[in-house]
Amino acid sequence: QDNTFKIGLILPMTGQQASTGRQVEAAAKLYMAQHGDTVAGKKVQLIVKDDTGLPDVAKRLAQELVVNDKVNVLAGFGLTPIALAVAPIATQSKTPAITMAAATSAITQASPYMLRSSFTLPQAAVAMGDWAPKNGIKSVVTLVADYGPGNDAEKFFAERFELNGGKVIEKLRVPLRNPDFAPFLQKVRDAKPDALFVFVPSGAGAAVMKQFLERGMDKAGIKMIGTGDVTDDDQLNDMGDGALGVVTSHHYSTAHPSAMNKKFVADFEAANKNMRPNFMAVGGYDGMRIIYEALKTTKGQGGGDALLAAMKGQVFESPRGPVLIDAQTRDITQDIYLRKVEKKDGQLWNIEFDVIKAVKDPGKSK
Amino acid sequence: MSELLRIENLSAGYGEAVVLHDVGLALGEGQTLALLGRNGTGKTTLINTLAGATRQHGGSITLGGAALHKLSPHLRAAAGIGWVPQERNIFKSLTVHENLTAVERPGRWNPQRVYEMFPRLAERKGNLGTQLSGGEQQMLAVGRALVLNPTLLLLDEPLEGLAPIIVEELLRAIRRITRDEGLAAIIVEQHPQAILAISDEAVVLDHGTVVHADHAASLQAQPEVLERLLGVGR
Amino acid sequence: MDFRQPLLQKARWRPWEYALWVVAFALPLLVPSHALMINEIAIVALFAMSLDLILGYTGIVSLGHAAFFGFGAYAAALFAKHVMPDPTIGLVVAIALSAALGAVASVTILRGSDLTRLMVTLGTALLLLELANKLDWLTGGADGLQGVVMGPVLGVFDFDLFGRTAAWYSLSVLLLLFLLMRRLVHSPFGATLKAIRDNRLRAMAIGIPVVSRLAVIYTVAAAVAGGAGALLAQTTGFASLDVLAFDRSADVVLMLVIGGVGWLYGGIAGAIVFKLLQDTLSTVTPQYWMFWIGLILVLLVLVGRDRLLKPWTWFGARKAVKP
Amino acid sequence: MSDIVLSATGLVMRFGGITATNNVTLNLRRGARHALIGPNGAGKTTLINLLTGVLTPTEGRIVLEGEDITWLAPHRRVARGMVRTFQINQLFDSMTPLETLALVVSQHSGVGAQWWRPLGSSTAVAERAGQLLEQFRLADVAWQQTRHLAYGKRRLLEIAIALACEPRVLLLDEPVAGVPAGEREELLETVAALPADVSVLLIEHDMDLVFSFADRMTVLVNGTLLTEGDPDTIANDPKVKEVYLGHGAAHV
Amino acid sequence: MLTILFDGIAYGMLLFVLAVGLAVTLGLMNFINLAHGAFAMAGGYLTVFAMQKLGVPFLLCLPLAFLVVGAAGALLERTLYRPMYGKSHLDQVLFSIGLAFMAVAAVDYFVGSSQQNIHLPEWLRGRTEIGDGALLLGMGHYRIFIIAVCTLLTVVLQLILSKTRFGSRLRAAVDDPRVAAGLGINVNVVFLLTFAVGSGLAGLGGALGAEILGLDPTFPLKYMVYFLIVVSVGGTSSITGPLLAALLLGVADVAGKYFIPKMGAFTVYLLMILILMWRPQGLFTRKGGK
Ligand SMILES: Nc1ncnc2c1ncn2[C@@H]1O[C@H](COP(=O)(O)OP(=O)(O)OP(=O)(O)O)[C@@H](O)[C@H]1O
Ligand SMILES: Nc1ncnc2c1ncn2[C@@H]1O[C@H](COP(=O)(O)OP(=O)(O)OP(=O)(O)O)[C@@H](O)[C@H]1O
Ligand SMILES: [Mg+2]
Ligand SMILES: [Mg+2]
Repeated sequence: QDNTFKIGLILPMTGQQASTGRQVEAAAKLYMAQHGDTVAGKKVQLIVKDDTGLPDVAKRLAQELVVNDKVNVLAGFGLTPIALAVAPIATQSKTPAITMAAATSAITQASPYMLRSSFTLPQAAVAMGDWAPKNGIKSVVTLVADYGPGNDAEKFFAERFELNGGKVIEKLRVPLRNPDFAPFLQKVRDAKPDALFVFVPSGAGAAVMKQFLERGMDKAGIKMIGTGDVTDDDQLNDMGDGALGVVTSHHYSTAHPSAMNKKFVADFEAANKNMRPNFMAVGGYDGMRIIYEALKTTKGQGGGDALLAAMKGQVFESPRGPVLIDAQTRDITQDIYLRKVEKKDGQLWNIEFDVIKAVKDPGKSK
Repeated sequence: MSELLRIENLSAGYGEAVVLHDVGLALGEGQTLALLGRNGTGKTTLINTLAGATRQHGGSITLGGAALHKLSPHLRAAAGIGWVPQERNIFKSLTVHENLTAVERPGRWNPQRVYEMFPRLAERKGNLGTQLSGGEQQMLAVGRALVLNPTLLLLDEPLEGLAPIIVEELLRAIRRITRDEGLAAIIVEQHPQAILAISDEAVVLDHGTVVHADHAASLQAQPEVLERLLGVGR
Repeated sequence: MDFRQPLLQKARWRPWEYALWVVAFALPLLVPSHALMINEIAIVALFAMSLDLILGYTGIVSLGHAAFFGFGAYAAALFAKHVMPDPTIGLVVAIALSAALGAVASVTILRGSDLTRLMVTLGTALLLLELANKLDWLTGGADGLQGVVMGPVLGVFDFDLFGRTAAWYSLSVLLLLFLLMRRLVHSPFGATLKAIRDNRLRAMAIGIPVVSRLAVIYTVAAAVAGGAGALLAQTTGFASLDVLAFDRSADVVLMLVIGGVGWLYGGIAGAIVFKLLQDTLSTVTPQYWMFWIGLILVLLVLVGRDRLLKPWTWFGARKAVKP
Repeated sequence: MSDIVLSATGLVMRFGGITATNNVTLNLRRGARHALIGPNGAGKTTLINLLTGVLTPTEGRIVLEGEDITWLAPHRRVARGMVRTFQINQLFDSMTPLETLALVVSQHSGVGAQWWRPLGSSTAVAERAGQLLEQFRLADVAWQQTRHLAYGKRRLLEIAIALACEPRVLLLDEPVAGVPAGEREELLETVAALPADVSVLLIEHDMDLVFSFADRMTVLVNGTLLTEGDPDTIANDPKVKEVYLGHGAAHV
Repeated sequence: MLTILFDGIAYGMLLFVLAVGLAVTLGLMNFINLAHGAFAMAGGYLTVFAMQKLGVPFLLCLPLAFLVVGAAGALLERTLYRPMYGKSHLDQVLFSIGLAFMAVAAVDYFVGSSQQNIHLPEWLRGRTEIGDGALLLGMGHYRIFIIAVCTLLTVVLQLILSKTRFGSRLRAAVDDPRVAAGLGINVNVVFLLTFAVGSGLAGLGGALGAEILGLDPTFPLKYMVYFLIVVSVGGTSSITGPLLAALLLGVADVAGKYFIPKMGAFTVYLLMILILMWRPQGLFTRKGGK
């Protein structure tokens, strides 16, 4: 009993966001397989719970994990409201909580025990806002899914883009469950911008891409740019050649050319057939790393506060590149890459061609 | 005249409940049988059993030499049963015309002839079943059974709700059809007098068993028996 | 012959009912580790019962009952955040507001077939959801409404991390509203609802004001659903868009039908069965629990609710034939 | 003129192309035993539907006890004492006859909207319901679900419901259809025995019953009023014979 | 402008193919089959696999999806669905949503939860534009194809229902199965055929729609609401009703989102509620149907 170290992983395993849960869980398990399940003399145990996408369920699960299972760390959280719902539990019970997937800026401010191993949308969006004007894109229409992350992406991209002298002609928001993108894309086409900036949840990316091509928008001289969610590595291969040439900004690509990443990808694919690790997976993987290292540092002694202290300020090499857990904001500071979809060995990849170093979450700086 | 219908040792009912016990009767071709009895004695149940709409527990039914009780309901129509259910059960989402054509089988009777017999229906051809007046629904139910071109017509209180003048006509028509076209019929009625006059045979049910079977004419001549069996003597 | 006793028989409390409630209130003590689950079940049971008022007793199908649940949740959360943190007052306010919304929305369900009602109610809930999404300055939009701090219940009992206060609070509200609803369904008023369900034409022809009865019961159901939503918001300390979502409405219909409609305890039974199943299955197989829930639903209908719950009838001899 | 309880003037009802009621005027006297006859599809049921508010007339006016009720909601007409039965049974299938009658009686003794006391808590209500059950021979099936009753019993319940409403004006649409010959008279006698100031309008195709019951008759044909008069005049009217009664002796 | 109209029509037509099977089972058979989307999903996955693994050409996949899913529907009808007809609507909801849940989880288990993509043949991928300025009409070839298939389908279905007795026999069997059987209608066969065709149509719809709507295991639940909207607004007594409703909704949705994107999904829901309150039986019911 005393010798176990429990991690409560709250993830969406069914429903719309199921693939997020799948990636994070697979990566977390991979990390444990690679690094063993005994750390500082403690046996690490992973308890996975399906939050079904409901914050109240997630909150109850978190509460039960803390009270009944006595977990040492909470982690996971596929959606912003879920992370926010769990935050008070983390505070009350002094349990460190690691957001491995959700990407709104505000999450880490909701509790002093909340850290992040994923990314924030502003990080990615701002990078694109810097890159685009320098590369011949002067006017843009934004098209984002109408929910938290989408609104964040729109806001931060547009601000930075206009600051750099670009012009946002129109801001479109599409409902989350939108069956047909035709009217929005037609509107974009009629507005004739240099590029279309897209943020939609990963599943819908393919649909947008297809209809973008079908509408002949590339031929009309409109480029497609966005944050990395649109060209999700997990889906990319299925999107077909239409995706070629799409430029996105993101913190992780499966094709990231580092030895560490190569091993990560190879091991991941070996353990999970038909799955490519995407940015969700790397969030889960690094989250586990943070927990393991904190456990080593504290030698299994001390409670949540000790763990938290050991988590803050970690600097390490991730499959995505160098990262730092900012001790002050508990948020992640990382490199953001600009990538272009290219074909290699008959498969599509997000190939990185530019990098903006050590990007802090811009949401915090204001 | 050869035998058309023979029922032996029939017991039937609904679900687990048995309503008819050991019922037996026989009917010749082109004959008309009046089925009488107080309320709730099982007249409708007997008619429905012939049509295959109840649960049969035992006994046999032969129609023209074929074992009717072995057939599933929809095949009984092909075997020659034409059913007018007590509650008429007009198909409510079909028009009058569709009610007829949906079940029609080739033979002497077709919708056209039904319209000739009930001109009222011809005027309402395009109306939905539920938009008919009570009497019109009754006419349609009879017409619907006729276009099946049956050899045995089962009429469960067919006169209910019809205007006297139509009742007269219908009785005459039934008489004519049975005589000229060789159709046999079983008619359930609340008015024994009206129906005995056009029937050949009569059967009285009580508590699910046959308590009296006779020629219609002789039963009609014995008002005291009617009084005893049915509680009406007129 | 005395016809009064048999009429009153139905409304009488049975011994097992007392036992049930005693056990329910003892549960947070008996299994303190599951107090949160008990709280959640009490809330959805109340929600399911409110649906039963319109679905089971009046025959109005609704796939949008979450509209009121969610409205109550937001009302309670906003009240606590902006006006005062007292839970009981917040609850009453939320119930009153939900009732008002129900009264307005009742115009949509007065006419039409099952399918029409299904869609109109669904549409109403979806509209409300969109609205809550758009009004993000008020509701927090997709991120949910944060920063709700609840005061102690009755000024004495603080909400604890173990969820015991929450469980007792919700159970008490459940019992209170249950008592009212139980009265209602056994009264002449309740009987007129069943009459409307069975045969609207005849109900009108014996002088029942059908339209106003429908409006009243829809309002009551909305109020109770709003109360359930308020409990959720108060005991979890936040409200987010999913309280209005389609899945909420669909789940509560499932629960109610599992437990049996037209029987207030059906809501409770369904809530218990559904939530426990979901919880156990999703612990055992987080990815594929839906399959097993689906299978159970299918079996439930195929085998029959009664037979499934009474295994001894599976092999028993057929009932003796009565003459 | 206050002798007229219910009066309909110039009623017209069209269904699409069909004119089911064509300029019908009908007056019902207080305490009348009035019969409405006519061929199938003449518009009798439609007329009742208009009077009770199930349908709203295309044209015309309906006055009950001196008050225009043409636009009044159906349930309010019931509250004013106008009650009907249906040609096709309209019952509350999931309730028992006892519950049904208790409900109807409650509704009419003004406690229909009461929600805090159980149905039947009022002794008067339970007694009246029991009385009706006995009167209509439903006492032995009082606890069975209505949906499982035999047709004849359902028919009796249909009429019992109407009487439970304490009608001042009673409209009966073929009340005895499906009731066996022996019991028909008895049933109509129950109706005839209603207090003398209750007015009854009866639709029926069984001429024996109609002539023994009615003191006045109206004949409707094709939606139009053919004639009105006392039973003898009607019985001997050649037009009525031609379109409705027939000449034969099918009904003795 | 014209392009928007065109896109709306194509979208409406697509909704129609997806919902028409439901209109058949729900409208004509009065059976609430919430697993309808699962049949559509089956058609979609079948197409993806036939194309990717077996190299079957897309055009051939469509009839294949119809037939295979139809056959599966027939099998399920015989084994599972038949006892459901007599049950209450609520039991039907419970049962069919249970099936949908099982389908969702099963597909997830066997195929995985990620989005599947259909790779259309080249000739369906292009786009034709005529006119210019306000009258510019841009037509995606795939959308033209959808419109063509749907038109054909509508005509065929309409002919079957109006020119044969099948339609009226079916409705008779639904109205009163006991009496219909007693009057010589083989109720079981009628239902079996109808159900098979209904699920076949769903399969076809899924195959056609996967390209535009996307395809993942949550498909049956995600779009169920849309199917129900089409059927309820269209009324359940004919084929043309849902068609017109689908077109109306398609055009309204597309136009609404184009001209007032802020309204988002409001347009469709509001339209539906207003229509249903105005005509509770649906916009296009059989005349006189009460
Ligand atoms: N669907 C049913 N389920 C169970 N019992 C039934 C059903 N229908 C009828 N019965 C019972 O069967 C018995 C016979 O009913 P049936 O309808 O055959 O009588 P009937 O002679 O036709 O009466 P009526 O003159 O009223 O039409 C009655 O006691 C009735 O209660
Ligand atoms: N909703 C409707 N739509 C169209 N036509 C209708 C509708 N209701 C009734 N009708 C027609 O109006 C006419 C009058 O019907 P009504 O039911 O009043 O006749 P009735 O005099 O009661 O006849 P019966 O003696 O047969 O009951 C009938 O021809 C009927 O077809
Ligand atoms: Mg009978
Ligand atoms: Mg009539």
